[in-house]
Amino acid sequence: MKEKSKRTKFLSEYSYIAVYVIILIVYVITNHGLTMSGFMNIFRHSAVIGIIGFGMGLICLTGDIDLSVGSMLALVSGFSVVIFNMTDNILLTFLFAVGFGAVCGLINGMLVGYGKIPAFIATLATMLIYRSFAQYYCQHIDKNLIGGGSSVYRMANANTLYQAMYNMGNGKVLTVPIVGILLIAVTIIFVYLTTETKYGKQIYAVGSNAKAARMTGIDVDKVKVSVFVIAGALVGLASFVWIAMNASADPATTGSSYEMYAIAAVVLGGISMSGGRGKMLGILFGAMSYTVIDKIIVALKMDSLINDAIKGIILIVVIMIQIVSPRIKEKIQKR
Amino acid sequence: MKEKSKRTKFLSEYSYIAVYVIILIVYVITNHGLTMSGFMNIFRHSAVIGIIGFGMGLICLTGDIDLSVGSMLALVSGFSVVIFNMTDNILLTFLFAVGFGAVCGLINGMLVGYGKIPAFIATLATMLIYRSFAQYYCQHIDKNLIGGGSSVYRMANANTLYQAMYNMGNGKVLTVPIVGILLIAVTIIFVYLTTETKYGKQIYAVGSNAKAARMTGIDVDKVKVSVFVIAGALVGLASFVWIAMNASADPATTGSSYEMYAIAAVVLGGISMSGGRGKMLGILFGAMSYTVIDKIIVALKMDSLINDAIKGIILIVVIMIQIVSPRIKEKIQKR
Amino acid sequence: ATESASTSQAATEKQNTGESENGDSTHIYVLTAPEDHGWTGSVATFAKEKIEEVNAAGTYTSELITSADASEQIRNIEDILSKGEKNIAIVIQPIDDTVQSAIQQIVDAEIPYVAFDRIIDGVASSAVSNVKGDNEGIGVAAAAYFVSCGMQPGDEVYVYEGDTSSVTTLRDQGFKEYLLGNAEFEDATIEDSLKWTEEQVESAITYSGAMNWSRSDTKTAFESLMSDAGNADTKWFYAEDDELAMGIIEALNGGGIDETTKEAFLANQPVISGCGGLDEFYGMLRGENYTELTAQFGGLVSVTYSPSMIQTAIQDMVDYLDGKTVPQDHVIECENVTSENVTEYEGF
Amino acid sequence: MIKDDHFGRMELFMSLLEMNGICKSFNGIQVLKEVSLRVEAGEVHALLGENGAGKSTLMNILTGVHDKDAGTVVFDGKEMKNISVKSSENAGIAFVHQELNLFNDLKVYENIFLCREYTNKFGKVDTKRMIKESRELFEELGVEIDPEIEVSGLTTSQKQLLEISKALFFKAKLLILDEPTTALNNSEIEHLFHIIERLKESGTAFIFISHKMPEIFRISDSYTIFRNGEFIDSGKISEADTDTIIQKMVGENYSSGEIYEPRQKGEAVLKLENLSGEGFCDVSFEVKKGEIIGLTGLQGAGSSELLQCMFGATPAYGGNMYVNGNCVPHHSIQAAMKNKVAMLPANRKENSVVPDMSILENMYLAEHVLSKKKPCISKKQEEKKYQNFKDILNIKAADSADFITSLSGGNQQKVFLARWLDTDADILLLDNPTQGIDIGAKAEIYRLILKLASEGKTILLNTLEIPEIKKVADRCIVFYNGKIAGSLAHSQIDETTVMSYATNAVQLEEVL
Ligand SMILES: Nc1ncnc2c1ncn2[C@@H]1O[C@H](COP(=O)(O)OP(=O)(O)OP(=O)(O)O)[C@@H](O)[C@H]1O
Ligand SMILES: Nc1ncnc2c1ncn2[C@@H]1O[C@H](COP(=O)(O)OP(=O)(O)OP(=O)(O)O)[C@@H](O)[C@H]1O
Ligand SMILES: [Mg+2]
Ligand SMILES: [Mg+2]
Repeated sequence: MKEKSKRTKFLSEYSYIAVYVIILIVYVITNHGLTMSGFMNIFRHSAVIGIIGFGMGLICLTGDIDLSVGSMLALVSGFSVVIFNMTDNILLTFLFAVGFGAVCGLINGMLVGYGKIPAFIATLATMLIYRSFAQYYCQHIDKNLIGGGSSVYRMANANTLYQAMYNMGNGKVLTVPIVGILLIAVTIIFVYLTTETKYGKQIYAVGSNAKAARMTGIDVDKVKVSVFVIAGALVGLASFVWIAMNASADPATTGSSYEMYAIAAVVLGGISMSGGRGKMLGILFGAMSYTVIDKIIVALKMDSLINDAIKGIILIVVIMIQIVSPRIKEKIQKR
Repeated sequence: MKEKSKRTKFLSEYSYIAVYVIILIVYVITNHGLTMSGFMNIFRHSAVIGIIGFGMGLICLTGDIDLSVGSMLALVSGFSVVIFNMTDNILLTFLFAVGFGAVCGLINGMLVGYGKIPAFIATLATMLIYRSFAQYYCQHIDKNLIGGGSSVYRMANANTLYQAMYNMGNGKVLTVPIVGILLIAVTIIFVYLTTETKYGKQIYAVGSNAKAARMTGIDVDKVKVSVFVIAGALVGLASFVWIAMNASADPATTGSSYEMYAIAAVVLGGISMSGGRGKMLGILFGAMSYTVIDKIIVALKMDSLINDAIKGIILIVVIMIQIVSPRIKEKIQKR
Repeated sequence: ATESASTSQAATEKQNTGESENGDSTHIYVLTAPEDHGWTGSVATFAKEKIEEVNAAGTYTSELITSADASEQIRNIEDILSKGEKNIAIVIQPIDDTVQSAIQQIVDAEIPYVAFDRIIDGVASSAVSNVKGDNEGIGVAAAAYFVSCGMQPGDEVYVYEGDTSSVTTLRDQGFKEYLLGNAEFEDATIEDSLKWTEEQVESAITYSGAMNWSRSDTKTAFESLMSDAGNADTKWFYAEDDELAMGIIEALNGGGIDETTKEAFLANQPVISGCGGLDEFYGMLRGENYTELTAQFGGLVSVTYSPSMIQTAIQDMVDYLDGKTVPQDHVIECENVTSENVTEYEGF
Repeated sequence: MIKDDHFGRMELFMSLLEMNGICKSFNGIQVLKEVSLRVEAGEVHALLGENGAGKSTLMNILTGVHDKDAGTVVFDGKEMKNISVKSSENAGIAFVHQELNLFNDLKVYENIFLCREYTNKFGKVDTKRMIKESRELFEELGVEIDPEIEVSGLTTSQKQLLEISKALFFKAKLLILDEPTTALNNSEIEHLFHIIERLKESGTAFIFISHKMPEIFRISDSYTIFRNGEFIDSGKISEADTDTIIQKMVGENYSSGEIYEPRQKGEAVLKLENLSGEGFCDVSFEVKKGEIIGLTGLQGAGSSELLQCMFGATPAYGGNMYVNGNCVPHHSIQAAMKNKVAMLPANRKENSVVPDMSILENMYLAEHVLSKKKPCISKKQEEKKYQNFKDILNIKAADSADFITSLSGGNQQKVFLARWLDTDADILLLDNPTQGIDIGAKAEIYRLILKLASEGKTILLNTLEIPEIKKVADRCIVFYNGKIAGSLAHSQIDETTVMSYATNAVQLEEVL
């Protein structure tokens, strides 16, 4: 009896893994097999959205949302390109990206935590602001700083470290892409942060019952601000990954709709949008599931106008499997 | 004391009106005056988003969200054009629009209410699906049915009632636009529905405390489904208004980002996104405020790339005024 | 509608002369699409440049209004009209066909306007001029280039689409129409022996769906496509924008594709087309970058579709207000830019 | 209740409610084992048992909140199958839950009439009539609540009164009151009992769940006792006595003797100087190290608000609080905690329960705030400490990793007590700490409080149960209308004296 209930618990808590495996199998079938590098590409292509997803996940755990992550990606990666072009220094670029991301996150956090503006509208506003800045400065900055491009921030390939940077974004260690390793590292850090630290527990408490959390001495506003800052820093990290992978950032298109993708990854990873429930590990699988769904659509070669419908239906089916299956199992077990 | 507290209460409950007036004044100044027809345009231009906003507002009152409203507008208005072209009958077109909208809303509602899928992800999926269908059928339907246009659903102006329909969307009664009158009518209905009916109280109860609502015997799932259906029907009504105003619907662009605008209108109208709090009357003012913000930006004649930043900043300032001002007043009054 | 068009033309002429009498300078509103990807962004940039020029010249004043979507554009037009200003003129890039009703209001208010990029049939006849780059022409030109590179009826073609709007539809259509023998490129249709059948067009062409005009989306999608080694056989890649084409190039340059698949793909001597005039793409044609890669291609082309056409549109309006005659149908033909003629073109 | 139809004769012989062989398991753990319950029309039936005995669960089954695994329910002569909240309500059962189930965003009268609004023939709700009848209801029940304000503005006790009023308003055949008096004072309780008696005469039956023995003997006619999910006994109250009932509940002998002993007290460690805040003003007093102070007063007296303000949960308008001579900044819980002040708040569900977290995590949250210098968690150590508290407080829980919401109300309360004991605070502010705790455990907690005090902890205990104060407090401070009305030494504490101060019958003599 006890054993059985443990297995059900596992299935209901880790159903995102089951879901990922199912999606992966569908992909392998529709794609007529999958090579090693095809498999590794899933990691590569999940890296940016996965890293952003962890930040979004923390925010969702506190019961908020951040719509500005995509615009922030455009702004931070654009400015990071400028810093790279100016300094020709990878470490400085990295520090700038993470730091600037954290500052953008701090602005969101202050609006939500101390300004008491609903997160949805506060980050909708900063979503407009950040992208607008990214686009404006791209046009109003010395052309050399944006690598000579007219409407894109481009890494100057004259820089001595250009190739090193590009290799970081596109290279592999043995067969594993470097950015994939980074994604795994971020996963480990955030799983640890949320399960093994006091701060992690406070995040859950704030999302679960903010009033009770406050009465235990947790500084609820500070926790809210802090998750936005962390999410911003992660967007900064993702920006660094982005420019290493793409060598440029287009302020108009980079990261557009990424807030939706990130949220989809978070929800596919089993995190509740009303706060307090879910596991960080889920986000890794959620992001990969989302990536694979896109790949399935490429592999299906349907009429392009119907692609989005297919994607929507897959999303619903997947979430259904994830949400409904543990409930059905529970019912069956009861009989 | 009592008098004073009543005034504060009024200010905090109806701060959206104050905010609207402030925005309007800013507009009149930046626009160097405002003609009567310019003022009436505010109604006209708020009609579609306002009508959609009431549906979104009901959904927000229950604590959910609907991201599919914009895509639904594209799908319903596209198909309504087809019905109009087929039947040349305004009443039938109207009934179809509202009915089909309700069906689309029902699908959302079923997924959220009975499927227990988080509203954010369920309606994200249907957002993809509805627009995709709108685009797909536009290409795969008899060209005559879409008025001969290649990628747009166009009302056949050979139809005898074409002009009547167009006049409805663009005409005026005395100086007031017909669609503006419609918007006011919808406002009255929904203010009544939420404040004066049993059903309205249940919506608030569900959003305020779903568990307690269940224990009171409210069929929470049914209420959730019903608000999505009503929201769908309202999108249907908005679709009818849309085609009457524009005589066509472009499945790729009609209603895109309208979910954001509608939510912005709802929040500007003082409705809490976590459910249970807010007034329908606020949405009328919220929608008009949002419309006027757009107009201010045009009047400001800034660099177009910085427009969105200005808009974001205005949004934050406006929400700040609305949220913070009653709190400050309360504090001052206490001393 | 045609009736009102002709009367309005008469009216605008009247206004035109009236303007020169009282000397009030006409204000030209320029309304463009959102600056949401490289090409439309450049339209706005070029427009701003031209507007500065017009303002500097002093005869007329001008301003730019970009709109996020069609209904916002409609609202902006209605607000302009509601001011009831005299002596205004409008240059508009309609975001989609729903803007027709608003343009009709412009016509009804007897204000001269130039339509740019998207020509809406219902009101085209009442415009001062319709300046359009030829979206269908892009597809036609790309198809013609592929055929000149040896594409046979029924060859697999992969199309990278920017979005799913009507622009894309037109670019798709041109491509098909040329292959079917219904469209001309440089005054010639496809040779009968190379003509495709309807079935071939339906079955051999695969469309990507929306790449959001984004290079990185295309890069990711191309890497995914190549994870199925079977797709390495595809030789013909029609990207409907230079940014998208660059995504393919970067994917081939990066580490996301199996070496064996990549070799097989390049062994086919793939042919890639872009469109727009991105200077980075022209750099490849000039042999400045990605030379190792482009050397293995069977062909590389960028179809012209310059955002600087907006300047032509504004100039048409200025010419009209100056009293010069302006051709109503102002189509700017598409041309194929290859390594041979790239020196004659300027990228953006 | 004899009806004229042909079922009438049957009803003469059948009880109003008969529950038989009810079984219920949560996650494979059986919490109700074939229990039965029989309630007659027109009686008050006390349902008794320790924390976690299964009382609330059985009531939840009767009202359709939970599904039963087995057993039958016959109400008013009809078997009820597939009970839903709605169907039990329609059958004439009203339920006041152990935890508050109110809509904070709605107005008071809207809460009362939700789903049962008066409407005219066009479906328009008759707001005026509902407000009027709410006002009449409150007058009848002697409750001072404005029907037109939002529930979020009510105090905990007002909320509980509202819950009860709501249930009383609709003349149900059976009213379930699951620990209805935990936030009420004596006169409110007495008022409630008068109403119960009146309704009883008109045939209404009551199921009354409480851990307060005097109440049970005061109001009930018969009783049923559960232990560990099993039916133990039932009978007439008139034929039973307190000790045997307690013995049956707890399962062992239980001594209810005097446990208070005078202790040596130290220096003054806590000092209030003209502290004012929402609901109280100009409060000044001093507390010595190791002292136990009982605070009490009628509804609206402000003692609960005072504790909240002292803990920094609400802003102060003026005055100061000193701990060991340090002035503690206002409105900062962190600052209070740094000064080794802890507070167990009233209204468990809103202020204490973190529903998505486990028992262990719930217990540890406050300690984590204090020990944030060490950011990582040591699970083993925490588990060890938890087991210790589990033994001391007799917490009935299967696994520390289970959700807090899987505990019975009383056991949850014990976890929250442990939450604050675990912080090693020197000054404990306990607001109604034994809310919902059973009689056996209560005695343990009183002993614990006395032990803590003798170890040098200072304790402020706000409660409405004067016997509770009598058991532990060295001194009792009585509040009236936001001000201190009187201060009584241990020997002076008794119900009548306290009440005379609380009702302002005696004016303040000595200034503290
Ligand atoms: N939702 C639940 N999930 C798991 N276990 C539960 C749940 N609800 C109650 N239990 C368990 O059922 C048992 C009975 O709980 P119940 O709430 O009925 O006790 P009670 O008699 O009302 O106690 P108290 O006097 O403390 O309120 C307890 O052991 C409790 O842990
Ligand atoms: N959030 C609030 N908003 C407005 N007034 C409040 C609020 N909380 C408490 N009050 C008011 O403060 C006064 C004291 O409150 P309260 O009844 O809780 O005192 P108390 O001593 O704790 O009484 P009891 O212990 O009987 O609950 C009351 O008049 C109450 O209406
Ligand atoms: Mg209980
Ligand atoms: Mg109180």
